[in-house]
Amino acid sequence: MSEADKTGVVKNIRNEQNAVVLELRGDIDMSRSSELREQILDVLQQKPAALVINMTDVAFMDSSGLATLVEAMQLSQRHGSSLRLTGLATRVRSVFEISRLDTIFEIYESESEALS
Amino acid sequence: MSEADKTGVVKNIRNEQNAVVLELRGDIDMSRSSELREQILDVLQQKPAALVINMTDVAFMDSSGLATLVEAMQLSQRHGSSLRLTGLATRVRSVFEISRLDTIFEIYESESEALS
Amino acid sequence: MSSDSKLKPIEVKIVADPNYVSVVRSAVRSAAALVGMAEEDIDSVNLALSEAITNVIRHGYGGSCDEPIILNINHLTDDPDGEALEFVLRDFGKQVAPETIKSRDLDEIRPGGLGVHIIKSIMDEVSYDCAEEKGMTLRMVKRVKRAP
Amino acid sequence: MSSDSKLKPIEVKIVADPNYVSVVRSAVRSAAALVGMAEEDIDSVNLALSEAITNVIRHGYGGSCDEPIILNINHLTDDPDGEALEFVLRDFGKQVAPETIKSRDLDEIRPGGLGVHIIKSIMDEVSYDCAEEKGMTLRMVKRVKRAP
Ligand SMILES: Nc1ncnc2c1ncn2[C@@H]1O[C@H](COP(=O)(O)OP(=O)(O)O)[C@@H](O)[C@H]1O
Ligand SMILES: Nc1ncnc2c1ncn2[C@@H]1O[C@H](COP(=O)(O)OP(=O)(O)O)[C@@H](O)[C@H]1O
Repeated sequence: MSEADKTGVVKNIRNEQNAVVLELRGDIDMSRSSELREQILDVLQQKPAALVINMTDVAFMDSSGLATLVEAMQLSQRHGSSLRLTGLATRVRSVFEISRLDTIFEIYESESEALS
Repeated sequence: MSEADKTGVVKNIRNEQNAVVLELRGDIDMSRSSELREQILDVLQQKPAALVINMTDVAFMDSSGLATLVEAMQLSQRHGSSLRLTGLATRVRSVFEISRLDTIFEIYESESEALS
Repeated sequence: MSSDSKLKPIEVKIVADPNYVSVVRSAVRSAAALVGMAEEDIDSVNLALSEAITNVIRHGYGGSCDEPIILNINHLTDDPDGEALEFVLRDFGKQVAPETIKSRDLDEIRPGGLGVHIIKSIMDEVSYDCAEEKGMTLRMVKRVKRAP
Repeated sequence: MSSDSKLKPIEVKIVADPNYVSVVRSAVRSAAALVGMAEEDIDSVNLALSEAITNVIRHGYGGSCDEPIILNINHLTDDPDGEALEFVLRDFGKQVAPETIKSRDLDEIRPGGLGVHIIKSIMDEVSYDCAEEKGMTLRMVKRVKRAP
């Protein structure tokens, strides 16, 4: 599946000062979590100071998306990168809460807060 | 079903100078066309100079909605009222076009045009 | 889903209740999006299917009831005319001779009588069948044009 | 639909393909909206159902395949605890003893192993059953709280 594909999970990748911003989109479930995993691992290879994952355009995420993010967090810790999440809709945030992972991740209200 | 019901087909009824504006919402199919019919007949009983039907919040309409509008147009002609439509999304307008009724109805780009 | 992979069959079974036409539309929208059908065509397909289901409720079953209506969605990828979605709508109601189901003269302006015309205008293939013991089968095919 | 009328049964049949979970979510969203379930609860129910279907694909069938998964949606209106939606998910894959399906300790931070916990957190009743000749049946009930 090419990145130009409308259904691609990555909407945009941007390099900011000391950080890479990964903008996601669509529903993140079992059909797309492996694509997400590859994309995140790709970015983490570059060992950015911070990886900011912006989920403003993610309407739905289930535990396969969450598993990918937990793995990403553990890997980023090993790489010395800081993983930050932002733009979580209520229904996406609730997946973290139900799984009691909302305090484990660094979750920011806005991308600018996540970048500062 | 009460008018306060979230799924009611009428969003709002407004009296403007010489016209009644009926704002519709939701999908208009077989499950809601009889409710629409009642509401329109109700308004037409008042014999307004013009009845403007604003469909901005109608995402879908099928031929049962269209049948109701054809009936409304014929009744409004008998009452000496002018029936005007506005706010048609592309997919709603296409029902009129496929049925070759787009030239039979008075369709306006905006509510202010429909009212003037 | 990669746009060249095949959509596997889906079946949605409802009863003859007008409220359910919206449930079918939602499922069809998601399924057609998976094969990358252009948004405009998804809208049209949903209109045609709504007309077809409405006709089953109204003419096949004579109104709202607890009898089943089954929609099967198949992804055709071997057709020489190109990829398509096939919709097979099955009911167990009244049978009528397929050749009697036709659209009326559109020049006459009157409410109703537009469903079959709409279905035939939108779908690339339409065939009614009453070969089974009970009810009708309506087969509709829409070729997939991808969003640009 | 008037909010005191009963939703008739709906059945959605797919094959074990992760792409289809979104089709089921769309159908469930429309169906739950018909009974007036609060938006927030529709989101939760869709999350629980996605977890349940994902588990069938992964554990029941051992991956994506052409085997069927059937979801039945029933509207319960006679329950003394109030109106509810019942979701019955049926597969024909591997059978496991229902008591072995449980959530893990959440204190351990690791990827995976959250599906059953999520299903049980969201649904008011959850029961696995392997009484049929093949596969599992997962019955889930969510009480309907209306949007204020
Ligand atoms: N599923 C069906 N079962 C039986 N008869 C049908 C069915 N669909 C359509 N018909 C017949 O075809 C005619 C034309 O249908 P249609 O164009 O939708 O107009 P309308 O439903 O308003 O009469 C109907 O009046 C009916 O006699
Ligand atoms: N439909 C099913 N069929 C068979 N086993 C299942 C099913 N659902 C869950 N299980 C079992 O329950 C365990 C816990 O499931 P879950 O909490 O979703 O975590 P995960 O799927 O990540 O292992 C699974 O590892 C599996 O052994």
